[in-house]
Amino acid sequence: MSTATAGAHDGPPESGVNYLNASYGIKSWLLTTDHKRIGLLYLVSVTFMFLVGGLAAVVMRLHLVEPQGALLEPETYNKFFTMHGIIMVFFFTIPAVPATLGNFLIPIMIGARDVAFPKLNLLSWYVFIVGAIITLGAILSGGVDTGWTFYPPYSSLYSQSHVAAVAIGVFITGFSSILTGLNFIVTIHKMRAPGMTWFRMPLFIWASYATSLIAVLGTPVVAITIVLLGLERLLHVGIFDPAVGGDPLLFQHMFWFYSHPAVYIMILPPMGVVSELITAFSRKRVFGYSFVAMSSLAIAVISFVVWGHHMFVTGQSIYAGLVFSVLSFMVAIPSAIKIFNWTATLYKGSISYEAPMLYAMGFIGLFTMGGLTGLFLAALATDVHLNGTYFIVAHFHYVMVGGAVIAYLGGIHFWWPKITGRLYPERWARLAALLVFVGFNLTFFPQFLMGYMGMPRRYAVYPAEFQVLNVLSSAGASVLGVGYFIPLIYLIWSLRYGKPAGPNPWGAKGLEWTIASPPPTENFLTPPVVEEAYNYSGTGGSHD
Amino acid sequence: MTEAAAHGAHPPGFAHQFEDMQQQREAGNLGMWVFLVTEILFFGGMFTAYIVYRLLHYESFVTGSHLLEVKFGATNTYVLICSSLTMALAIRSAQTGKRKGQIIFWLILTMIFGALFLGLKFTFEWRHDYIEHIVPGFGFQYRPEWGSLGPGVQMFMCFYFFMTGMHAVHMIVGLGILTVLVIMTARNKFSPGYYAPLEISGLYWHFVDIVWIFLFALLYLIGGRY
Amino acid sequence: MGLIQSGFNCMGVAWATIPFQPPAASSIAEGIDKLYLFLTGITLFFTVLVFSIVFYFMVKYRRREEHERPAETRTYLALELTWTIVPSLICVVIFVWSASLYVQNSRPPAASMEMFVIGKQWMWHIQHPEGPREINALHVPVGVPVKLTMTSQDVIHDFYIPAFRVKKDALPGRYTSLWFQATQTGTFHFFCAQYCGTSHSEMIGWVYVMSPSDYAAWLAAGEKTDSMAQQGARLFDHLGCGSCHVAEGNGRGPSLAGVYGKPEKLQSGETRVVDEGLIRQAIMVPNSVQLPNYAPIMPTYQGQVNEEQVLQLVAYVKSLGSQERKNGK
Amino acid sequence: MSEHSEHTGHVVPVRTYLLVFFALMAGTALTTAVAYIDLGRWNTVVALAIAFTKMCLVILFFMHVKYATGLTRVVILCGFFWLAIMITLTLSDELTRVWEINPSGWSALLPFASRLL
Ligand code: HEA
Ligand code: HEA
Ligand code: HEC
Ligand code: CUA
Ligand SMILES: [Cu+2]
Repeated sequence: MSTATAGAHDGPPESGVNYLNASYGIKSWLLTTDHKRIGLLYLVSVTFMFLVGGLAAVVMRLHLVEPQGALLEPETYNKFFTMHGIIMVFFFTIPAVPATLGNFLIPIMIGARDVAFPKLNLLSWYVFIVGAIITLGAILSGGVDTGWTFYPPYSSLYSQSHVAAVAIGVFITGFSSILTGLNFIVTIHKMRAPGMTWFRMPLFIWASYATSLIAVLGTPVVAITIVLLGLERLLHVGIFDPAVGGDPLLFQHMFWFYSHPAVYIMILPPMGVVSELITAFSRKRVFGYSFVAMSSLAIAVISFVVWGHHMFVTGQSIYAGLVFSVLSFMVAIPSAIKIFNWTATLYKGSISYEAPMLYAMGFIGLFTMGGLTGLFLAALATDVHLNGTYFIVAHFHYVMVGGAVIAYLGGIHFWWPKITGRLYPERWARLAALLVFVGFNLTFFPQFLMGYMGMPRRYAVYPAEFQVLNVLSSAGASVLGVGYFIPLIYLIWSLRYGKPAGPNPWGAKGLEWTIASPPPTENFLTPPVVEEAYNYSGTGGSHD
Repeated sequence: MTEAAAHGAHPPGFAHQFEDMQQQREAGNLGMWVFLVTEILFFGGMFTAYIVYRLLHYESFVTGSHLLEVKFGATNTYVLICSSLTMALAIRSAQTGKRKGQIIFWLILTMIFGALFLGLKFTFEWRHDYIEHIVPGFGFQYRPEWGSLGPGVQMFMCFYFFMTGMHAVHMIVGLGILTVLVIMTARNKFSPGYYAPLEISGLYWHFVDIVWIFLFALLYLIGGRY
Repeated sequence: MGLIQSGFNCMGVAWATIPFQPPAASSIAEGIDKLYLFLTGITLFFTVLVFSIVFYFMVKYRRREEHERPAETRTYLALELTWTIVPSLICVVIFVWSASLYVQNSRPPAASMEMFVIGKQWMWHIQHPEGPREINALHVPVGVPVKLTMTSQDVIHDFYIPAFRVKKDALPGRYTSLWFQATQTGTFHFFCAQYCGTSHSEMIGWVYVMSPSDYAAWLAAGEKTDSMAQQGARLFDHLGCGSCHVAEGNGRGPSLAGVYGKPEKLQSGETRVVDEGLIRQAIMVPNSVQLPNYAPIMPTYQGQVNEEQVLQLVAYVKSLGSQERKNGK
Repeated sequence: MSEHSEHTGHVVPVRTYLLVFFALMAGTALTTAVAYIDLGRWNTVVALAIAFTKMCLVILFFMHVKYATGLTRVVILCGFFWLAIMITLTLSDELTRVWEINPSGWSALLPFASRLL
């Protein structure tokens, strides 16, 4: 196991003072402008949100064991999946990688002391927290039952639940996302260390850059859309109400103009993580570096012209349907490029199987499946049958859980030694990775079958013919839950009892591995100068 | 820490994460432009919805548009253009190292124009609309001559109030920023070497002006007035 | 041991009861299933390919000693181009295939039988032109193309018959349509597939596909009602439409005889064919389809008639059209 | 444009500011006046063209983009480009829905196109 080599070979000697122990007390955390501490603030917040969202999922899966519903009233079930969707999308997956790992790593990876606007960075976190508190408050005081997509006129005129409050929560959180994106764009443009040219940047930076573009260009639109919805709900002005000439589909256009690109906000940073994991554990520069880098940008751009594929059967014109379908296929190509390049990177590598690498392997396989089932939906004829069924639920959990969440877990494990200065217990980690993989497939694969059989999503009760598959899925969810729970325990355990990590436990390349773990407050004691990216085989500072 | 110290004494307004003043200035500038792009898309969402409905309910929108008084819209356009000029001159004074009194003079003038805009809007225009019963949600009344165009007219008025309202909110934020700038100027924060806050706020102010230029054309002048 | 045995038994039972494919009971289903199979093949192929290459490399190139340094990665443009172009071509195939199927599936044959569907929270209301109404049930004859014209009384719903592979949203304020031709008799589920509130999951029902003779018998057996057009005619009188729309065409409004299916130039300059949607619009928002030679005097009937009644009026206006055409010949 | 201007910021002569200012005032007067002349569908075109010109003046001179780096220009163009995406693709649906009921072909789009103006 290469983790054993925990020496301080490269990198400066440990001075003993780092960003964690430079100052103490709640205030030093709540008022910090250090990007690393802000990253940790986010880590705690999104983990909490994940647990809340996951708890909702567990209740839902339990409920669905019986066709007539085992636990909840339909109304309550509707609130559960809505809250699950809203929390998982807006409060977990969208901020998860960019705001935690991104915040922590971007300045270090490009050799900067901090992001361009540290105070703005802290503000983003507070904005996020305010949005989260409003949303959770609304959920606790009765919840919302519109689905995470808020389609009017149900949401604007008919729903009896706290739509407006949740909409405000999501609206506010949107600004957190915008500010973070803005900060990253400026940081990456203006704060790179000498020698860090665009094509020497780590692929994680490219991915974060592309993500930030989407956040900045898309989020304002969903913000204004939500305001229009709120206005409609409070004043009944009729913007989306067909009774007075409004068009409910216009809401869907404006919602998906953001929310489709948002799914790439969720997947691009994890893709960046996977690029880093694969290079580090196969000790090779990513195959086709520039293709992988450019495909991130391509995804970011093309993702904005495909949104209508969510509306194939909603009464959108068939001509628009054709346009959006063909564009949706285009967005699959850059993803294919990434998958193949990652696979090719392994060729003639020196591969080791630590837990982060297991997650990366899982990502490649599961994302491939999730992405390819996206093609079933981008294809007009089959989408007519599959739209609104569990096939879609399965598709997006394959990309969001099998893709984003798994890569996020991999990233957390990979950089955990850097973040905390401690190693996690490798055996437990491998076991958990395996459990997550098995549990995940058991949970969501049956949903593909269910969907093709015709089981509609968002159903609190369902015809008995779907029961077998539902029970399988629920069984899988319990395995998955255990798989998530184990890391939670041992990562917390390692904070105290983990072995000291040293600056570079993996023998990886990249600026973050040249400094102490945990890093000092200003990141670099001497300003770095970059000569080459991913220099695994060449000369210069091999780790032994 | 050590870096900035190595460069010698901190210039005023210098933040530790940057290498030098120029990097900081460029970063601030780029940040503002990126922010303005988000603003373009924020207002853009409303413009998109407006365009769609304008196409679907053309007659109603023309009818609605004719309820607005061009004289108010035009006057306010003039006022805003004046404020843009004074804002540009305020920045120029800082750039060329004029006395702080001069900078403050232009800033205050800008604020006066901004306040004039809002004053005209609230006390004349919106009051007029209220009396005419064309404020949706506040005593809106269909008029018989609209016939079944009524709902469309109401929709137009919604967009009118929503878009100009959003614009007014941006103006109010702008006035707040200008107040801060006046205080900063009074405290001698700016010099020809450092006037980034002025410059960046100027970008914001001009952007709000541009939004109004389009609102004027799209809301007041559609369908002609002949 | 016994435990394991029963475990296996359970799995066997589960396997036997896991459904993999819904019944394919319409002329559309077969095409969709073929495309679905093709896509499944592609997915399997690439998933297996990627997984097995990854496993193979992981084993073959596993790290054998700590200080191993693999050779520098090179870029092979040809390889990059291959895996850009091959998926693109596959995508083109899928797109062309699926799009042509879709366009074909979205145009009802001219000789379709018509039925009307109104979604409301939380039931499906179905009306046959001959008069019978049904709730959460739809009787259709086998082998005949059926066109459903759909709308919603409140929020967005979605009419979904898995066995037929058809689905379409029912939107408030608009007519959408969907068609199918059942190929086997039997009963099949239909669902609401667009989330619409508390009892969304109970907004389901059955399609009864019957032989044409059975269908005729079913129609005859139902309680005797007037046809939709007759009901519409009564409404037409009741609402006083006839005071303007007189058959001879010298009233304050245009004669509605023969108007259905005719292209009409509107005052706004556009030309539209008078179809269900336009008739609905004329009744609900008359000025939006203002005709050039008439005064804008037609009042709106919004709020006075419900969706069902609008459909009846539409049916009546359409029936005028067909009479006219018959007379003309 | 020059590297130098990026260091300290370009100082625009007062004369230029005044010229731009008067052009903007004139533009406003013009666009208001034109609204009272019947140009048919061209009224909207003219109003938007004038608004667009005014916007360009403000961006180029008041906002100093004439003297800014390529990056700034790209950022601005991105904003407008994305706005254009949103408008065009939304309209690609909204304007072609009638075709569905009435598959008479591309000509169905024409009246809408003329109304756009
Ligand atoms: C992380 C999130 C994520 C990601 C990455 C994706 C990726 C994709 N998605 Fe998915 N999608 C969602 C999240 C995501 N989606 C969500 C949340 C919904 C539902 C929202 C709701 O309604 O609640 C949804 C719904 C959804 C729909 C709407 C279905 C409907 O409502 O009717 C469609 C339709 O086109 C679609 C398509 C695609 C496509 C084509 C991709 C592509 O980007 C995939 C590209 C990847 C690959 C293709 C795999 C790798 C390639 C190879 C291994 C090579 C071989 C490739 C070829 C032969 C092309 N998705
Ligand atoms: C990235 C986002 C994400 C993630 C990670 C998940 C994770 C999971 N999802 Fe989610 N899901 C969505 C996004 C996501 N989902 C979205 C967007 C929808 C659509 C909503 C809508 O229709 O509007 C959806 C809908 C959805 C449905 C469909 C509901 C319906 O249509 O009726 C189902 C059903 O099985 C489901 C299941 C699950 C399960 C079992 C998990 C599991 O992976 C979760 C496992 C997690 C745990 C098991 C938590 C472990 C922790 C604990 C158990 C401790 C908890 C205790 C404390 C709080 C201390 N999800
Ligand atoms: C006060 C007179 C009046 C009454 C009452 C009236 N209409 Fe009309 N209708 C008109 C006029 C005038 C037009 C043509 C101008 C227009 O479209 O507004 C018209 C147009 C129509 C059209 C469109 C015809 C076309 O060729 O495009 C339909 C359909 C129609 N009416 C149906 C009805 C129905 C159904 C009712 C009763 C529920 C009704 N009308 C009641 C005056 C009337
Ligand atoms: Cu009706 Cu769901
Ligand atoms: Cu999508």
